[in-house]
Amino acid sequence: MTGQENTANRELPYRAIRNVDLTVPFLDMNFKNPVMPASGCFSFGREMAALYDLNRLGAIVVKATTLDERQGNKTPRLAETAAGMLNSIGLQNPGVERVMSEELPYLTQFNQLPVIVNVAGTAIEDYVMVVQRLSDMDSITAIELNISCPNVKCGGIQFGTDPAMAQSMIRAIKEVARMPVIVKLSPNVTDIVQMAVACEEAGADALSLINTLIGMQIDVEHKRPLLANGVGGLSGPAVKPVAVRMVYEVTSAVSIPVIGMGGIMTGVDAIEFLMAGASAVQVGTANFVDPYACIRIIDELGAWCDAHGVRAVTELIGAAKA
Amino acid sequence: MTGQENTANRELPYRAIRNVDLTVPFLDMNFKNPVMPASGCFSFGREMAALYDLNRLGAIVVKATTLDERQGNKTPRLAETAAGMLNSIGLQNPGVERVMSEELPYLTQFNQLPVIVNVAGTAIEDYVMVVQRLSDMDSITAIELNISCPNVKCGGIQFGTDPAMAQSMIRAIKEVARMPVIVKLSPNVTDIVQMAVACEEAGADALSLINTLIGMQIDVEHKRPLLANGVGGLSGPAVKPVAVRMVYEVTSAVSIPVIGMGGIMTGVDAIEFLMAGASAVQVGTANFVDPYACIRIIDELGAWCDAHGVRAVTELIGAAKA
Amino acid sequence: MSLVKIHSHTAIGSEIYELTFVSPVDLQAVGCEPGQFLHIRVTDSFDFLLRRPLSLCKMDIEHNLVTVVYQVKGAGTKRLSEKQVGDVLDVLGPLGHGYPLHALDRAALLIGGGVGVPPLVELARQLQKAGKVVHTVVGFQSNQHAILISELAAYGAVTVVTNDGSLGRKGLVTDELTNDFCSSYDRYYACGPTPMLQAVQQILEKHKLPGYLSLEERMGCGIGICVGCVHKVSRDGQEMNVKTCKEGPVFAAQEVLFT
Amino acid sequence: MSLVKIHSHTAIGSEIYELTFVSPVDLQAVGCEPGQFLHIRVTDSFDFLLRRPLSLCKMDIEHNLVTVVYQVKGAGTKRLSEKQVGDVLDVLGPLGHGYPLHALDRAALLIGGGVGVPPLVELARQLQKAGKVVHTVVGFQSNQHAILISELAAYGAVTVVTNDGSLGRKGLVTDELTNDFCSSYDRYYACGPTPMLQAVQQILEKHKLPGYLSLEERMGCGIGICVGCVHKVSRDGQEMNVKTCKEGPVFAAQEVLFT
Ligand SMILES: Cc1cc2nc3c(=O)[nH]c(=O)nc-3n(C[C@H](O)[C@H](O)[C@H](O)COP(=O)(O)OP(=O)(O)OC[C@H]3O[C@@H](n4cnc5c(N)ncnc54)[C@H](O)[C@@H]3O)c2cc1C
Ligand SMILES: Cc1cc2nc3c(=O)[nH]c(=O)nc-3n(C[C@H](O)[C@H](O)[C@H](O)COP(=O)(O)OP(=O)(O)OC[C@H]3O[C@@H](n4cnc5c(N)ncnc54)[C@H](O)[C@@H]3O)c2cc1C
Ligand SMILES: Cc1cc2nc3c(=O)[nH]c(=O)nc-3n(C[C@H](O)[C@H](O)[C@H](O)COP(=O)(O)O)c2cc1C
Ligand SMILES: Cc1cc2nc3c(=O)[nH]c(=O)nc-3n(C[C@H](O)[C@H](O)[C@H](O)COP(=O)(O)O)c2cc1C
Ligand code: FES
Ligand code: FES
Repeated sequence: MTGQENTANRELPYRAIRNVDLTVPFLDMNFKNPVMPASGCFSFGREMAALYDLNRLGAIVVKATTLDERQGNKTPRLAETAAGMLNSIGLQNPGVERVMSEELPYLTQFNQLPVIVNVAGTAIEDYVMVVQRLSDMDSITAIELNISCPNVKCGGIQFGTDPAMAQSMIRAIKEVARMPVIVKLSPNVTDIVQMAVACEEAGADALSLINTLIGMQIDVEHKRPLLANGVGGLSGPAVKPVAVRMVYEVTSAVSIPVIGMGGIMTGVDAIEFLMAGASAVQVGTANFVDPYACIRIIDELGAWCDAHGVRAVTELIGAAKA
Repeated sequence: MTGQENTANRELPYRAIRNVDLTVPFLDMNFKNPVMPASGCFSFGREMAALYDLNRLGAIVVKATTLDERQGNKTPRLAETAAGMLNSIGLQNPGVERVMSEELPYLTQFNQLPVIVNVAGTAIEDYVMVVQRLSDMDSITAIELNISCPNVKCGGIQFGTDPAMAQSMIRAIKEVARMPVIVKLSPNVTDIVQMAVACEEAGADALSLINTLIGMQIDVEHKRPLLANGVGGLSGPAVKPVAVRMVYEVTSAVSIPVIGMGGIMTGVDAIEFLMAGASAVQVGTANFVDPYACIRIIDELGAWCDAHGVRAVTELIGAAKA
Repeated sequence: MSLVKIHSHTAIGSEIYELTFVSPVDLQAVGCEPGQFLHIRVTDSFDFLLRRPLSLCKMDIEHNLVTVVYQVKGAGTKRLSEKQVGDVLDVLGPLGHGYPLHALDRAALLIGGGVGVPPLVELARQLQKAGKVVHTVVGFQSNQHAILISELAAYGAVTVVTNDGSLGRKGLVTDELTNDFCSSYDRYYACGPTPMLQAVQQILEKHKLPGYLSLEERMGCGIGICVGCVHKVSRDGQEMNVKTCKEGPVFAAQEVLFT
Repeated sequence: MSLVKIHSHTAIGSEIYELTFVSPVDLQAVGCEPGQFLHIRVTDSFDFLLRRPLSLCKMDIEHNLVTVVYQVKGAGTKRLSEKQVGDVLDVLGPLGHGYPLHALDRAALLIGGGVGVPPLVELARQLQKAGKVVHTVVGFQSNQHAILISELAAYGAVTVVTNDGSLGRKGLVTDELTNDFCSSYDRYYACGPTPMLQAVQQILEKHKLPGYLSLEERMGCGIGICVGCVHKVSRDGQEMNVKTCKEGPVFAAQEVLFT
């Protein structure tokens, strides 16, 4: 018997906040709360299901799925930085066929859990084929187009920083997708608003941001970059101010819903994003620090609302705008 | 009698590292060590001179100087973030005339201290006039063109994110400047290498990077951005991975010297930047945390070299490149 | 910058603590002005990168100790409140310019609100020592937030008001500042939340009483190098932003502008 | 995830500490495998955002205590070393898959290098308890880095080598792994630095001794959700990256690939 299963018994007491309505409308759905794990920070949910009931989440976003299986980058793939971390996983995943046959069916047992599948690739055709394949599956709530992964050489990063390329991609995807398409934006751009507006114009149903900032750490003892891949994606509390700023700017410029993320560790962090204009939030790195982070954040969100006389979490959305 | 003067007695013991040559060549000069305070984080040196002998610094970079006096932005201008801070000072300074009459003459008493003047403005003409005026003063070692301050509305930020505009600016400045021109780059761009190469082509003598990342913090209790200005510039340890990455990329693409900065708190942090390819480093936020940061970092740099058998700090420059 | 030992640390009100530590400067040799502040790192973690400014409240020259009194406002002061006797604290200061004493004054009116009261204790001591009559008017949220009253009473009369009437008269400090009352003083010294300072300034300007205000702005460096902490003043008919850490935190009331 | 109390914390070698704390799981009820690890936050500061994996070294089922033994490598383990008895530790685990015991085995060869030795202590205990003959070969940098020898000696023979010859024979653990010596065992169990594991794997493959290697990769989550900690293995003729935290850290030696 291994430890993972054992820890399942020790989850936080679920504090039902009776006076607060945590539901948020998202596209034509209602999420039971605005909190979902971020892609790549929750795998496909199986490990986490051993810790708590996934039905408690607003939704789940699974690891980036590509057309073919990928083994990802060499190790070390992780580095710790001040209030953050770098990763260069490089989209390791079993490929869309095995994701559909081995991973997604597992999640159907959580009958109240909207499933969002993060899609990545190298060329538009890859993305189109993955989305086409995923469209066969009714249990998928939405697609999150990862046009911004900084960890694949000559990969998706181009789409995420060039408005015209992002538009071509989105138009192609929208032709084949039978579910709503959320486009995930890269923060590594001069003008995030320009990117967001371009995506909206091209038919994105929603946006999510931010993906990781590109960073590097030098191993001074060995006189070389610490990550085998050289650069990696920076996430965690360190990036939160950049993320909040971008969410604030983007939600002022587009009318499609925006999912905010970047460094959320607590309920109050989530509230910052909601007040900046996000309709929902994703939690990434925090899951590694505290496996119960998502449900703790949901609880903290409810408790904060309760203490502040906020009856519905929707009241917070965009509240910090003049 | 106020406290500042008193603390002057308690500076760290100056550990002379006998076996290590800390001098670095920079343009046609030799700096006695590669460490200098970053602009806006040392004012014009007067307050710091009460704490330690400024001659111990590799150089000094003074606060951004504009054509006319500026009062800057409303307060709050500062916010603390995870491993970092946001500022929206907004270039408060007495204007070039008073900088030349009241501030810079004070620094001439430090006869071994190269003085770099950070120049900011709104239009190319402003910059040109400031540099023209500064060119009358022999005691200025170099100009650092701040084309990247995120805190001035319709201000310099445009130059810092558009290669063509940066080039026009640099060409205009190079016509009037009688001293070398260092161009300070903004990290808020899609392609830092493209910017760097454009600056080199236009005649920049050196580059410095990074300026601050644009960020925002929400005051959830008051439901508004905490800074009066809304957004501010993110600095401190949080941004170091982004800064190191950009220095690594830029120094691989240009042949002019590069000054690295962003989150340097210790000697080892400085070494990361040197190994990434920087010829020298600047220390900003660390001065607020520890007023003796610059000289401590110089000492730590020497001690690290000594312990690692490095005879000359120049051996470290670019050492992390394959 | 000094690493100093905590000598005592006790709760003296609702989320309000009195913290005494070894002075970072030799008090015998250099002396400190009331109204100066100490700039304290609450931990060496980057989670709290910036120092917190706290006013000098008391000095014990004999034992070279200084005392600050602070309220838990956010995460930083919360962290500070967890420090134990014997723990080491990283302290810069005393910094800034405090309240000037005027040789010819006979009677001084001190006005404090909430955690603006601490600097008035050392001020009252120095004024009384210099032979002046001291009267202090202090306002608190409630009984539970009332601090340092007996300390102040050692140097002169103290009038207490609270928002809820749970101690002293119910009301605001400004209610006490009648023309009649104020006419007995040569000067006033105030410290407290900005709205209080603004009201005090307005009323006492009408009563033609000169005075000083200690201003509160968010600080970065505390030593004048970041230009984060400015406040608007009027000098020679010109409005300008000056650094509260370096030129203040105490300013002549007539030059301070509130917007 | 549990907050548990530190029971004891002592230096047992040069920058090497033995840390005992309350088990985050009920040892009586669940049992732990030797080779599993505990994932520990060294402080709640964001300066050390990620947990540190340390192998389970000993269990005290009666008092529900677990022990890890670690070396100060970087800033995180340095910070951990400053924790005091009675302090609270945030611990996840035991996690991962440990060393399997084989019912039919009669004699086991344990091979450890440096701070790879700790998991072998609990392994040796369980093997001996199951009636197997245990022989442990351990290698250290020097006398000052030698740890846990008497603990291991309680369960069987121990051969010690050091790089500098300051304890036992001078040399590497691999020097001991002659064909003759190895032929007495049914299986081997190794833990140590990657170069050692690689050499051990190569030699014992030649000697046709099956065994297990405990791999070390940088970990993020420790529970299989970040895919940061992978190592290359060969299964059914296919090379693939598998998560060392979830499928390992212990792997059958024959499937592990080093590049
Ligand atoms: C010159 C001066 C003297 C002061 N003296 C006292 C005193 O004697 N007793 C006392 O209780 N308080 C005093 N304060 C206020 C005290 O500094 C803040 O309450 C404290 O810094 C809040 O820190 P925090 O981490 O709890 O709050 P957080 O909100 O978590 O702090 C985040 C950041 O904001 C700054 N900040 C937050 N609120 C304030 C504020 N009101 N004023 C200035 N900076 C703030 C903090 O310093 C920190 O950098 C003084 C302030 C100044 C400027
Ligand atoms: C499954 C497993 C079991 C382990 N058991 C032990 C043990 O029983 N005793 C012991 O002394 N050491 C053990 N280690 C190694 C130990 O985890 C590292 O030495 C430690 O994490 C270093 O942390 P640091 O903060 O001091 O170093 P830093 O270099 O400051 O750490 C920075 C980051 O890198 C990671 N890291 C650094 N070095 C290593 C490494 N060698 N392996 C894995 N991650 C690393 C850290 O976890 C952290 O996230 C084990 C490692 C693994 C993977
Ligand atoms: C280890 C790791 C793996 C990630 N993998 C993916 C991924 O597969 N697809 C994706 O769109 N984003 C991926 N991300 C980015 C996160 O989804 C998120 O955008 C980012 O980490 C910022 O949020 P955080 O600060 O809460 O972690 C990954 C992040 C981490 C740390
Ligand atoms: C309070 C503050 C004021 C600054 N003012 C200027 C400035 O006037 N001109 C400029 O080029 N950069 C300015 N900067 C940016 C710094 O020089 C530096 O580029 C940045 O802070 C990153 O370095 P750090 O992380 O070491 O602080 C300022 C930064 C801070 C924190
Ligand atoms: S706090 Fe930095 S100038 Fe006043
Ligand atoms: S450490 Fe995260 S998957 Fe293994």
